[in-house]
This record gives sequence, structure tokens and C-alpha cells, in this order.
Amino acid sequence: MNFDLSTPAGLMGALVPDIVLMVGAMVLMLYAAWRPESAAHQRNVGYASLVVIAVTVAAVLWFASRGLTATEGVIAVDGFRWAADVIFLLSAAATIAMGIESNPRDRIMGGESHVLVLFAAAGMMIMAASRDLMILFLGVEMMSIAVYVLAGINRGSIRSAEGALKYFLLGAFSTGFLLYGIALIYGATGTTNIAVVGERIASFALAGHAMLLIGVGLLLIGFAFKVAAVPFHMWAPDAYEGAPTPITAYMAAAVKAAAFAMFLRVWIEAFLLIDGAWFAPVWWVAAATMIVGNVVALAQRNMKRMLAYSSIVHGGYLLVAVAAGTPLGSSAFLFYAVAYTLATFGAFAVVSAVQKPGEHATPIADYDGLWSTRPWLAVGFGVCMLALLGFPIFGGAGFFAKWYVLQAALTSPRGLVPLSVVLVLTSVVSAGYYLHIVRVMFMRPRPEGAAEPATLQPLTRMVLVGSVVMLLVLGLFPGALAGWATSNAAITPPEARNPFPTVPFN
Amino acid sequence: MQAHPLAETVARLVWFLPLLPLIGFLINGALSLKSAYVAGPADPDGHDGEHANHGEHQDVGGHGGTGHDAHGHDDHAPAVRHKFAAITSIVGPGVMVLSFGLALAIFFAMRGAEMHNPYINTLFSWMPAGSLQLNAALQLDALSMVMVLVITGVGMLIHIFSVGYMQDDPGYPRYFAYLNLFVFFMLLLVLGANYVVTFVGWEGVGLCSYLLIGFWFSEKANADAGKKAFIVNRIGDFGFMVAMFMIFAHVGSLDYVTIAERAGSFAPGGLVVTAICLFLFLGCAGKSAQIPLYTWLPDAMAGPTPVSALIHAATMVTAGVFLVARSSMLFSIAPVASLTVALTGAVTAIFAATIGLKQWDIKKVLAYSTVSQLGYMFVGVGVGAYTAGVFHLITHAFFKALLFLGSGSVIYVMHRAYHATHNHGDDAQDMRNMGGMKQFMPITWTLMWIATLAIAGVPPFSGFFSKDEILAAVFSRAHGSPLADATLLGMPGSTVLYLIWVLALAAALLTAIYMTRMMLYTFHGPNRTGDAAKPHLAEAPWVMTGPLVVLGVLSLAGGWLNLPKVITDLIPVGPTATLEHWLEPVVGAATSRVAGGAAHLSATTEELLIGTAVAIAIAGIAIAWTRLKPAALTTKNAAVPATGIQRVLENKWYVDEAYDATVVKPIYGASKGVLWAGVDVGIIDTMLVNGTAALARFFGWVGSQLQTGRVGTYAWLLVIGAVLVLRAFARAS
Amino acid sequence: MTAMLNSMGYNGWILTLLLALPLIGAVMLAVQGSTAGTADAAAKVSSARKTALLFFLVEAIVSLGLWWSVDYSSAEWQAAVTVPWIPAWGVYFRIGVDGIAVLLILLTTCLMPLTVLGSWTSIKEKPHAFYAMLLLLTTGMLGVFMSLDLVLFYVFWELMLIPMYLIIGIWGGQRRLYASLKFFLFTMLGSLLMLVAILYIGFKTAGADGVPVFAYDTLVQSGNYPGNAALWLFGAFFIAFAVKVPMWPFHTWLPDAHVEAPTAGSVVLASIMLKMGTFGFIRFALPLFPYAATHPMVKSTVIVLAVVGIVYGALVSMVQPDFKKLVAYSSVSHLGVVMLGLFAFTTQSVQGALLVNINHGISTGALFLLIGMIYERRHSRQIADFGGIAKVMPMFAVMLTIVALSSIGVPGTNGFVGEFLVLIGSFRTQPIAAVISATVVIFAAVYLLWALQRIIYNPLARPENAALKDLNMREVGLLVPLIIGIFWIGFYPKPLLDRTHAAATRLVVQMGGVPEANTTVATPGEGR
Amino acid sequence: MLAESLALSAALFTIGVVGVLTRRNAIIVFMCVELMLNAVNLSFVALSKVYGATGQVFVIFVMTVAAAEAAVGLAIIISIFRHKKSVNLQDINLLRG
Repeated sequence: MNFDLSTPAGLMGALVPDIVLMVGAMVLMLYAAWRPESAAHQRNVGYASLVVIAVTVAAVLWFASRGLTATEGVIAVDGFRWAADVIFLLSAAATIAMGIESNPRDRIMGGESHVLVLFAAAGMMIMAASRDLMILFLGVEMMSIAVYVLAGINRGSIRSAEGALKYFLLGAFSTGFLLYGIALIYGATGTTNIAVVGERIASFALAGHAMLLIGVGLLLIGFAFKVAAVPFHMWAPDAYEGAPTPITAYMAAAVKAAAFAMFLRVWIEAFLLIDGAWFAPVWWVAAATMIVGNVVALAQRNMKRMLAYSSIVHGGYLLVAVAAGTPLGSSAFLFYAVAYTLATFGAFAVVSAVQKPGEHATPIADYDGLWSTRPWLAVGFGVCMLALLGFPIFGGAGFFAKWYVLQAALTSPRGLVPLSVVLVLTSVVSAGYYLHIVRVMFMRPRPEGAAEPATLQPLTRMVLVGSVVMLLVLGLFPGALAGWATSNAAITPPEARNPFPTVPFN
Repeated sequence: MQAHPLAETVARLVWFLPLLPLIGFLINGALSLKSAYVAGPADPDGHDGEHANHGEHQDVGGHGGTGHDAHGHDDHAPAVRHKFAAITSIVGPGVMVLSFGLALAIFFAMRGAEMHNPYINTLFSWMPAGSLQLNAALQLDALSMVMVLVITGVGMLIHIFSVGYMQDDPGYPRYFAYLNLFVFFMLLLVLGANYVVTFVGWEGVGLCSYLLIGFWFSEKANADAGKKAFIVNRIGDFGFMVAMFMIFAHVGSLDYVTIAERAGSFAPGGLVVTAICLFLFLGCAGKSAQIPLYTWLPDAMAGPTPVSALIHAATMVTAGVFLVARSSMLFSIAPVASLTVALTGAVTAIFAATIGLKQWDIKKVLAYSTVSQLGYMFVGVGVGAYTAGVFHLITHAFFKALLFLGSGSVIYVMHRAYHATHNHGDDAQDMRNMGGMKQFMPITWTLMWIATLAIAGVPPFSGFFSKDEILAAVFSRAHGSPLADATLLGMPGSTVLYLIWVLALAAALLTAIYMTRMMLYTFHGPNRTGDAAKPHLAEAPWVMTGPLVVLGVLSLAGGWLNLPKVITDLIPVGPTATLEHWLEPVVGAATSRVAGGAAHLSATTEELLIGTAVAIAIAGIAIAWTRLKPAALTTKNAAVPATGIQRVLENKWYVDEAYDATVVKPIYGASKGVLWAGVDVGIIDTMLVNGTAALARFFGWVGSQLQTGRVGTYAWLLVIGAVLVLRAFARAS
Repeated sequence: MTAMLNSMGYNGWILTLLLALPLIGAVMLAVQGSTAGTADAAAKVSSARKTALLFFLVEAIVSLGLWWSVDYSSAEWQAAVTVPWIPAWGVYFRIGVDGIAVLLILLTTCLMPLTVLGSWTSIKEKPHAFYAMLLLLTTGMLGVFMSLDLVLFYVFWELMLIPMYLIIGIWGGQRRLYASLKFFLFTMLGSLLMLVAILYIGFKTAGADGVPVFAYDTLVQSGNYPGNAALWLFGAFFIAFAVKVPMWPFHTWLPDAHVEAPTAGSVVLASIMLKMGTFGFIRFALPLFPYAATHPMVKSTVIVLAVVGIVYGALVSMVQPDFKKLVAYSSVSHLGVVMLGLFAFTTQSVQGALLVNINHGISTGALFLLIGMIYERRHSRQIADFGGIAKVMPMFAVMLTIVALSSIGVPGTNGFVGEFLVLIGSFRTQPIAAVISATVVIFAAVYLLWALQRIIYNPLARPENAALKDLNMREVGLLVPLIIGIFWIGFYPKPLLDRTHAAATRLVVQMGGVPEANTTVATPGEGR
Repeated sequence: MLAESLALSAALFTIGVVGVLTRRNAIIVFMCVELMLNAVNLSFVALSKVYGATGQVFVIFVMTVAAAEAAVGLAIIISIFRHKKSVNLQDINLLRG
């Protein structure tokens, strides 16, 4: 027992990485506000933020390596948390790296953009850590508010503002549901501590308790909004399109990952026993998300919107892992999150490279014949597309990510074979638009007088090359990542009572 | 088991028989390719080296040159001999001479040897697949020996004839290559030790006939004819294959010997064996041009005349008859099937004869006569007189080859004349343009008459004996034989047999008539070639006339091969029933099985039958001689279109047209309209495949329309979703 | 020979080498391509094709050893290699071959150099990428024939997809975009369902430790799935393979893909990729789910589809104006014969089916190469645009005739042996289907001879045809091996049959048929 | 007493939702959201009579968060107003499809 969470000291200790990040962020916020806006200044802030992230990552890794544990309490100290943190922090780093180079082009001179990324990351870390609905609420809001601002950070662009407004209004709206859900659960169980909620559902046999169930339903709605699941997804395409490209990537990858991390923890630790109640809704939401997302993505002519819908779709795939509600499900999530994050950042790196400076639109037509002018850019983008499609070898880890989710679904005690079939069938639909990109880049001629896309700047190139190489390597040797995901899957409090009823394969 | 008596004789070289022509094919084929092939540029797409090199082509297939039968070719191409003509002229016929010599040697070896069962020469294991063990093996017995002799012998003569006939053709080596290849396959066909080896030859000869009919392929008509021949044959081959499947499924082997051993396992007259035989006969009908599959043979006359002689008269088309004889062990226990064979043969004989009455193209007349005579052979083998059938096959090979080659030299002469006088308007094959040829080519005239009398069945010419034997067999089987006891189409077997007999006689009458007609119009009466051409008419060179003489002798004396007892009793001119004794080990058992309890005809009855047959033959000739007026004939171009039944006969009862309308066009139309346009493109592709895609895209469009961009809409949807979710949860409570 | 190979430990490394060589080649070409930036087009083309040809030739030569080195009668997997890949998920790099696989592997390795020669002058755009794709494709195809681990198999199966997609889509004809996407979606639909099935059985057979099992042999042995599950699983595999075969009515991607693909693409597609489907049935679908495969409902359905495909394909190809499409539909017909043979479950029919696989590979490959040759000269595949070109291209005419005859199945060519065995074998268990299918001998003759006549025979009417040049030495040279193959298999198929007998018998036994040893029927009067 | 207050909060929450659905002015919509949050606060307070302080603590948190949210939200609305000179949500639909 390394941390006694009942004591302030213990609590502080268990939160060291988060605190490091927050303190660093606050300091940087002051530094950012201290100097007038300028390209140079925002760059410096950016580099500083990267340093802060590096420090935080170090802290997280150190904690993770020590295999620390804690008493029952408001926050969790387990592998799942650290694993999730690493994902958040790396995407934050990638976002900032891309932002440093793309912000000047979008005439975003405020250094605070990077700092807000840090705050959002802090919120995410809280979400992944929280084992109390109150903390969870704080984390969600901390992340959301920061991201609302980030979505609208490009004050010069009306679209940016519009996207931010929509995101904000609907986000606040959904927060209402989330909060009401928490209230009702509190009312039904008398506690906001997730673990305790779980225990009380078991000990007081609350499975059929109306208030509790309505509460869980409202909670589900809140979560579904955060992961942009159909029909709570409507904000996503607009917000993604409006936001600056790096921020879009951040929202698509990290925000979603964080939401799922919290989703899984709450679901597994608290509500596993009432799966009878939530299985059907989650099943339907997952199916709807996969179907609607894929089908509507077919109709997109704008790269960012297309990727927005694609991220909705992947939310649907991850919901399948949630529906599985097993340790395999959570490890599948970790694996998937890594692969998906890599693919997303790779893709958006290319988008920000091809996007014409100062122009908002990112029509797919801009990618016509990209192969003939910038072969390696096209190849990289192609790899990311195939990864999102879940194609082996060429798509790298993307294939094993999907594979892992299918594993979770097929081994789940809840019989998810039909949902798996929905998953693969909708993946075939997704080939319709992912391959459309490949085809546009490789099989169409480059139109005459088409502008040569700007050469990648070093950081963005690093992001692109890094994610593509990682994808491919992990696609050939997924063993290590799989092991990491499995070992960090167990969302178990100390003095482990295994929350998973071990069910034989049906 | 002890070695076969033939194993130590020359007979073990039997595989040289087919090998020799194959070598000939390879050499000639190589020569013709070498002369024709000019390598193209390294990069076919690159527009370098536009040097035209077509003039250099020796054989560019059927254009120019002296394609006698190819109508309307250009005559201005100088008649230049092929640069490899010399080698080819030696190799082509040479291999045949060697092959024939070997055949004779083996024949005498067999005469000497005391053999009870066929000599099987296994070359190698061909298709070993589980219980199906097919060997590439040759079977030497009386039947195959006879066929080999006919094929190599007649084949040799025709090869020699071709040297003269084709001398100026630019495709000279190619021609001989095909011809040699044909002989190779034909020998394989008759020597095969199991159905599959036979089938290889069977299809191979079909292929060669395809290539040779379309030899002058630049004429669409010729190419069409070739294709038609191959496809119609394939319909027959389908039957052959199914028969093989059934045999293997029920006997477990395809070797003739094994089948003969196990044939007892079939219920005599049973459904299975009957079906097998009928399917086999479908194959025979295709190959031997019987109703309903005869239509390809007349068109096949598009090929060079020697080809018609060899393939479409003497050898290939008789393969069907051979196959029935070869399968006698099966047919003899399937009376219904046998009757069907005989009846089909009889009907074909009379039907083709009627058409032969009104043809003007000399080769067409012969073509239909061939169909008719094949019908005769099938009558023979159908009623179980296998010897008689084979006998007629042999004599027919002699006189029909003679007739074709004779007509060939006539055409050759006519053509030479037209060529010299640059006359392209007139048809060198139309009898209306000939007439009075006897004054120009007396030898041919004499020989042709011999052949005509032979085919008409006038004693003592060969045809008389074979034909008479068949008729006698039909008559004798009509009582007490299993055939007589069987019923076909509700008719008792004996009735059917009498019917067949009558039909056969009628056919004989018509045969006599149209053959005489042909002779009259071609050789007698005034000459209608036109004064310009007349001086150029003269006998063909000896390389062509020589073989005719040999065949003439054979047609004259062929009957001695199998003199009926009744004759030899009257006048002791030669040995009795030689062929019958020779074939006894092969078909003897089957023959007697079919004959069953049929009483042997009394001498008087036989003499009566013979009398009738001869009378009919004479009558036919007389009718033609008296009724037809060659003098009144006008040339083709001046001819008035026939009317009524004559018109129908000239147009061959419109059978081709009927087939086209009822089979070809419907299938083509359905495939194009229904299957391709309808099912493939319409239903599967457009509706299902692209339809699904379109549907998905449509829903996508709908979805993106819901994304109105208005927060209000989004909130509404959110709430609706929320209500649904909460309802689900409320249900659970 | 065998001894020599064994002394080199040939069986130990050959399969791995065969998989690795093309990859290395692809990488080299990629490097070449990116370095040869400024070189003029011609130089690029020649450098690319030379490298590719070199690698393919080496590949072909080293692969030949399999002909001798493998013990075809053994029940063990030959030249097997097993290396852990993702042991945590029970995924291993397991490869090995039997008689069936060896023949297909040799077909592949020997055909690929010819496809390079066939593209020698016709591929002028981005040659390096093109040949790199061909090489990648080769690895994928060989992998499918070798894999003994279902996941590995799936990976290789998908690996083939992208290169072919790009080959069709980048170097293809006018409607290449449509055709390539159609090809991709059809295949992917099938294969993803198969993925689910693979996972399902993998976990169904998982041990106590919960680690799934994907080892082929284990799955075949423990392959007892509850009736309905077996049917569903078989269905998943069936769709994946039926699309590839392609069986009617899953065939409509084929005509488009064939017509639009460049010559090499068509050749690979027809000669090898279609065999993936039938091979999939032989290796996976049938042995894994014998219950489902022999289920009367399933069996009759497949037989009916096969027969429909045979007749339908023949009839539809008869009316095609485009020669490539004609050949494409004829493939539907031929592969239908293979399926019939497989599901008749007799020694003859199965061995015949395996042989038809090879034959179709040779004949159809040759046909596509020939079509490519005239297309290069004339830039048209419309049969109506030709006629009488035997006059100006005698060598071409000879080659086309021989290949067409083999595709028709004339005795003496390979086509006959295969079809005959299939039909005679099928007749024993499926008489009606066999008889109906036997009509293919008629229809095949109709559509091919008719096309032949309209292309090389008839009058040489069009002036642009009169200017055509005959095949050059390269083209003749690349056709000769195929011609040899046609006659070799036609006259002496024994070596191939001997090599497939054991495997075929194994399959027949797995399907509850009676094993038939190679026993000769005694023929009295035997001369020696 | 508890039941009534919970019912009241439910009613308030619903009113807030209906407001969000029906009103077109960004500010008012946001106010309705605030109303929802406070409705929830009411139930927290009510429930904390049963379970103790946790609920009340939560309420403090919520109010803080709401304040922060309001700040950000109003800022965003202002920036929209800068561009469009209107805060009518019906006019704000550049991003769609």
C-alpha cells in the first residue's frame, strides 16, 4: 500500500503527475499572457509546453514502472490509468508540435493555445484516474472547457467560432444530463464513489432500482455525447471542421480516448452487475454509431469532415469493446486507442500539410494525384487510411486493433457475435471512403496548375513519420503492445475483488 | 500370363504406325511456320521500322494461289511453287508409304500368328487417378488391322494425289502437315486400346478436319464450314463422353478388353446398357454425319478435294461405324439401341439420297451420297451384321475415294482451263458448266464409271457385295432375332426391320439415279465449258491419275474380300467370306448374339434378294439414263431457278435454316438478351451490386441532410436519443 | 536430385526464401525508383523491368527444387517452418506445403517471370512501382499457399489485395477506378466475414489458458462445432472463397477487373488469384467443416451453383464483343468445373479439379498474354476490330489456336485431361450435374472457335490490321513455356497426378469418401 | 419532503431542456442550460439531507464549474457576435452536411 488516500499527503502523492502538469500549465499560462502575441512567442510557449509534457510523461512512467497501488478512495492508482495517461500526453505533445508550425499559418499567435492543450490533458488524466463521480465530473469539465476554447481559438475564423459555439452549447447541455445522472445514482446508492456504488448495487440488490437505472441512463447519455456516439454525435463534424487542424486531431484522438477511459472504468467497476439494463442501449448505440457514421462518411467531400465521421465510426467500434465489458475489452481499448491515435495524427499531419495556408476548406479534390507530386506524403497518408480501415500489414496496427476488439466481442459473455458482424460489414462500407482517398491520391492525374503542397515542416514531419513508422512496426510485431495493453487492462482497486464474473466462452 | 504371340514379331512396333505421320506433321509444320514467320519489332507499340514485310510471306493462308475449291480467289497471284515444296513432297507422302508398308508387315505377322485375344501394346500410364487407370495403349486385333490398312493405304494414295492437286498452293507444307496430323489421329482412333485413347483420335481427326475444311480460311464461308463441322462433332462428342462416364461408373474400366470381359454384368437390353449405346451412337451420328447431325458434312466440301476424299469419305466419317463395331459387345446386348442405329441409318440413307438428286455442285452430290452410304453402314452394324458394315466401309472407302479424287481431277482440269482463260465468273465445280468431259479425260471417265457402278450396287463391282450383305442381314434378322423381339417406338422389331429393308432398297434406287445423273451431266452430252476454255481441257497429270487407277482396281475387285457363300456356290470365283472369318474373333460372338435364333436364309431367298437389289440398281441407272437430257442443260449462270419439290431438294429440305431458327438463334439471343444483359448486367450487377452501393450513398446523403448545421436540430436529436435510451433503461427496471 | 537438395537442407529454408525474395525485390525497386528521379523514362523502364525479371527468375529457379524435394505421399507437412509471431494470441508463423500447394506455388513462381516479359514494353508509367507491386503480390500469393496458421493465412490473403487493387487502378484501362474498387469491396466483404469466423473457431478451441488456437492441424482435428455453428462458419468461409473463385452469382467483379487490368494483372488474376478461392476450399473450408461441407443442403447448393456457373459462364462468354471479357466469363465456366469436381468428393474428380486449376492457370494466362500482345499493337480488344490477321501474324495465329484448343479441352492438350477427370469422377456421385456440365465441351468450342474465326480467320478486311507485325522473339519466347506445359500435361499428366494423389485422397477421406489406391485394372492380352 | 423536492428539480430540469429545444437565442439557450444544472443542484441538496454532506460539496463544485463554463461560453458567443452581429442560432449554420 503505497498511498493512503484518506490522508491529504497520500492523495497528493497519488496525484503527483497530474499536479506537475497542472502547475506547469498554470505557470505557462502566466508566461503566455505576459508577452504580447507573436509567432515567436507562441512558438516558445509551445516548446515550453512540450517540456512540461516531457516532465509529466517521465513522472507517469516512473509511477507506472513502480507498480504503485493505493487504498480505496477517490482516485485510482493502477496500470490502466498510467497507460491512458501516456496516450493523452503523447497526443497532446503531437498536437502542440503540429500547432507550433500550423498556428502561424492560421494566424493564431496566442501562446495560450498550447497551454490550453495542457489543461485539457490534465482534465483527461483526472478522468482516467477518477474513481469518484465528483472527481470525474471535475475532470470532464476541466477537459471540456479547455477544448471549447481550443475549438474556437482561431478568433479570426467565423467557422472556428461557430464550431466552438455548437460544441459548447451542446456540451453544456449534455453536461446537464451527465450531472443529473450522477445525482440520481447518488440518490439511489448514497455515494459517489464508483467502487462503492458497485458494491452497494451488489449488496443491496439494486439491479431493478428505477432511480438508479434512470441515473445510469442519463450517465450513458452524457458519456455517449463525449464519445460522439450516434445520435449524440451531431456536434462532432461541425466542431472538428471548425477547429484548427491540430486541435481537430486532438479532439478526434485524445478527447475520445479520455471519454472512453472514464466510460470503461465507470461501467466495469460500478455497473457490471446491471448489464441486463445497459446492454441493449449500448448495443444499439454502438450499432447505430457504426452504421450511421460509415454511411454518412460516404457522402463527405471535405477531408476534415470525412475524418470527423470516421472518428465517430471508431467510437462505435470502441463501444463494442465497452459492450463486451471484460478485461479483454479494456485492453482492446488501450490497444485500439494507441493505433487509432497514431493513425489520426498521421492523417491530420498530412491534412495540415496539404491544407492551403490561411484557407479553411480542405476539399478531398486537393488530393488528386498527390502521388505524382509528393509520393511519400501520399504513401504515408495511404498507410493511415488503411490503418483506419483496419487492413493488415499495409494498415499496420490498425488491423490488430480491430482484431482485438473483435476478440473482446467474441469472447464476451454477452454474446456479441451479431454486433461483430455489424462491425465487419460496416467496415466494408468504410472501405468505400478510405479507399476513395487512396484512389484519389494514386489513381487520379494531378490536375494542371494544382498548387504544390507545402513541404512538411520538421515537427509535423516528425509526427507523420513517427506515427506511420510506429503503425507499420506495430503492425508487424504487435506482441509488445498487446502485452502492455493486457497487463494494464485490469481496472481493479487494491485489495482486488475481481469485478469480472469469469464467464466461460458462450 | 505368357507373352502374346505377336509380342515378338514386328507387331511390337505398332506404335510406329501413328508415330510416322506425327513426324511428318512436325517436319511439315515446322517448314510452313518457318516460311511464314517474320519476327515483329522489339517494341510492338513503338512506331519504328514501318518496313512492310507482308510480301515475303510464303503461306499467309488461303489467299491467292490455286485454291481450286475456294471460290472467287484472285488468280493474278503467279502460280509459284512453295520454296519447301520439294522437301514436303517427299516427307508428306513418304511417311504414309512407310506407315503403309509397316501396316502390311504387321498384317502378315498377324496372318501368321495364332492369336485368340488382341495384342495390347502399352506405351505409358497416362491418367492414373485412383481406380481409374488409363494407359496410353494400342490394341492390335483384326478390326483395328483392317482399319489401319484402309487408312494407310487409301491415305497414301490420296497423299500422292495431293502432291499434284496442291502443287501451286502457297500453303503447301501446311496442307501436308494437317494431312499427316490427321492420319496420326485416325490411326490413334482405330488403334486405341480404350475408349479414351480412341476419343483422343476421335477429337483429333475432328480438329484436323476443322483445320483442313478451313484451309483457305480467308473465305468466311470456309471458316464457317470448319467451325460448323467442329461444333456439330462436339455435340456428338458430348454423347461419347457421357457414354464413357456411364461405362466407367458401371464397369469400372474403359479398356475394351476389360469391358468385353465384364459386359456380362449388364442386364441384356437393360436401361443402362441401352443408354450407354444410345449416347455412344450420338457420338457416331456426329462423326459419321447421321440424322440429326449430318448437316456439317456437305458444308465440309469447302475443303480441298483430296481432303474430302480422305476425311469426308474414306476414313474419318466412317469412324462412327468403326466405333459401333468396336463396341459390339455392348450394342449386341442392347437391341433397342441397335434398332435405333439401324433405323437412323436407313432414314439418313434415303433422306440424303433425295437431296443428292438435285445438287449441281459435283462435290455436294458426292457429299450427300457419302451421308447416304454411311447410313447404309449403320444399317449394317445396327442389325448386328458388323462384318457387313465394316465390309461396306472398306468398299465405300475405295469407290468413294475414287469418286472424290476423280471429281477432284475434273475440277482441277476445269480450273486450270478457267485459270488459263482468266475466267473468274464461272464455277469450276458446277456440273452445269461441265459436260462431255469424257472426250477430254477418258481415263478419269472410265474409272468414275467403275466407281459409279460400284456404288450403285451392280455386280460384280465391290459395292454390290457389301450392300447386298447388309440387305440380306436386315432381312434375315427380321425373324427370331432379339432385335425382332424388341420394340422401338411402339413398333415390333420385325416391322422396323422390314421398314428398314424397304428404305434401304429405296435408297439404293435413288443412289443409282443420282450417281448416273452426275456422270451424265459431267462426262456426257455437249461440253458447256465455253469455247475459250475448251482447248485447255485435258487429262490431269499422272501423279493424280495414278492413284485413281489403283483405286479403280480396288473398287472393281474389292468384293472379293468377302464373297457370300451363295455366290461362290454358283460360280467358284474366290474364297468365301474371307473378311468374316478374319473379323470373327472380334465381332463373331456379338454377331451371333444379335442373330440369336434367327434362321439362316435359304439359298433361294438370298438369290431372290440379290435379284431384287440388282434389278433396282439397274432400274435406277436406266431411269436416269432415259429421263435425263444432258443436252438440254444450260450453264449455271443461265439456269432458271427450280420450283416446287425440286426447289426444296436443292435447298436440302431447309434443314440448316430450321436448325438456325430453332436452335442457334434462340440460344444466342437468350444468352445475349436474358443471361448477359438481363441477369448479369441487369439483376446482379446493376440491381444488387451497384444498387447496394447506390443505396448506401443515398442514405449517406440523407444523413448529411439531417446535419442541418442548426444547433436546434442537434438538440432535438440529442433529446430524442435520450428519450429512447431512458425508455430502454426504464423497461429494465 | 532429391538427395542433392536434402544435402543442402533445401526444405529447411526454401519456403521462407520464396516469401522473402520478392519482398527484397520490392524494396530494391522502391529504392531504385526514388533514386532514379531524373533519369529519362526509357532508362527507368528498362532498369525497373530488369530488376524485376532478375528477382522473378531467381525465385522461379530456386522454387523448382520443390518438384523433387517434397515427399508427396507423406501425411506430414513438407518443408514446414514454425516461428512464434504473437504467441500471446496464439498466432504463429506456420508454413508448410503438400502436393496441392507445391503445384500452385510452382505455377505462381513460373508464371511471374512471364508476366514481367508480358509487360516488358507495355508498362511505361511508374515502372518501378508497378513491378514492386507485382513482387509484393507474389509474396502474398505464395504465402496463402503456404500458411498453416489461419491468422497468417488471413494476413497473406489480404496482403494480395492492395497490390492488385493498385495494379488495376493505376495501370488499368478507362473504367479502372470502378473496376478496382469493385474488386476490392467484393473480396473484402467476403474476407472480413471469414475473419470473424476464424476468430470464433480460434477461441472455440482455446485451451484452459484462454489463448486462442489458430494452428491448422489442431483446428482440423478438433473441428467439432455444433451443427448450426458449423453451417454459419462454413458460410463465412464460403462467401470469402466463392467470391474469389468466382462462383455464380458472386462473379460480376471478374469481368470488370479482367478487362480493366493491365496484361500482367489479368494474367495473375486469372491464373493464380482465382485459384486462391478453390485452394481455400480445399485447404480450409472443407477440412475445417466437414459436417457443413457434406451437409446435403450445402452440397447440393454448391453443386447447383457450380453447374449454373459452368453453363452460364459459357453462354455469356459466347456473346461477348470484348475478347478479354469473353475469356473472363470462360473462367467462370472453368472454375465452375473445379468446384463441381471438389464437391463430388471422388478421387478422380478431386484430382481432376486440382489439374483444372493448373490448366486454367496455364491456358487462360496464355490467352491474356496473347490478348495483351495484340492490344499493344492495335489498342483494341474488340473482336469485331480484327479478322484475318493469321495472314499477317501467322505465329500469333498458331499460338492463339493452340491455347484456344487447350482451353476448349481438346484431347492431347492439358484442358482435356482435367475436365475429363472431373466429369468422369463427378458422374459417379453427381450424375446429372456431370452430364449437364459435360455440355461445356460444346459451348467452349462455340465461343472460342467463333472468336478465333473472327480474329485470325475470315478476310483481312481492315487496312490497320494489314499493317500488323507478327510476334517478336521476346513474345514467342515467353509463350513457348506455356505451350510446352499445355502439351506436357496433355500427354503425360502422370507426374502431376502422382503428386496430388495423396492430398486428394486425404480430402476425399475427410469428406467421408472411400480412398482409392492407384490400382491398375489387369488387362488380359497384355503384350509384356 | 424529499420526494417533492426531487420532483421539483425534475420539473425544473425538464423546463430547462424544453427551453434549450425551443429558444433560438444563444444566450437564452445557455441560461436554460444553467437552469438544468441548478435543477440538478436542487436534487443534490435534497439528497444530502439523507446521505450527508457529499451532495452539498458537489453543489459547490457544480456552481464553480458552471461559472467557468459561463465565462467561456459568453466569450464564445461574443466572438460569434463579432462576426455575425447576431446570436440567433438559426443564422449560424455555415458548418453542415
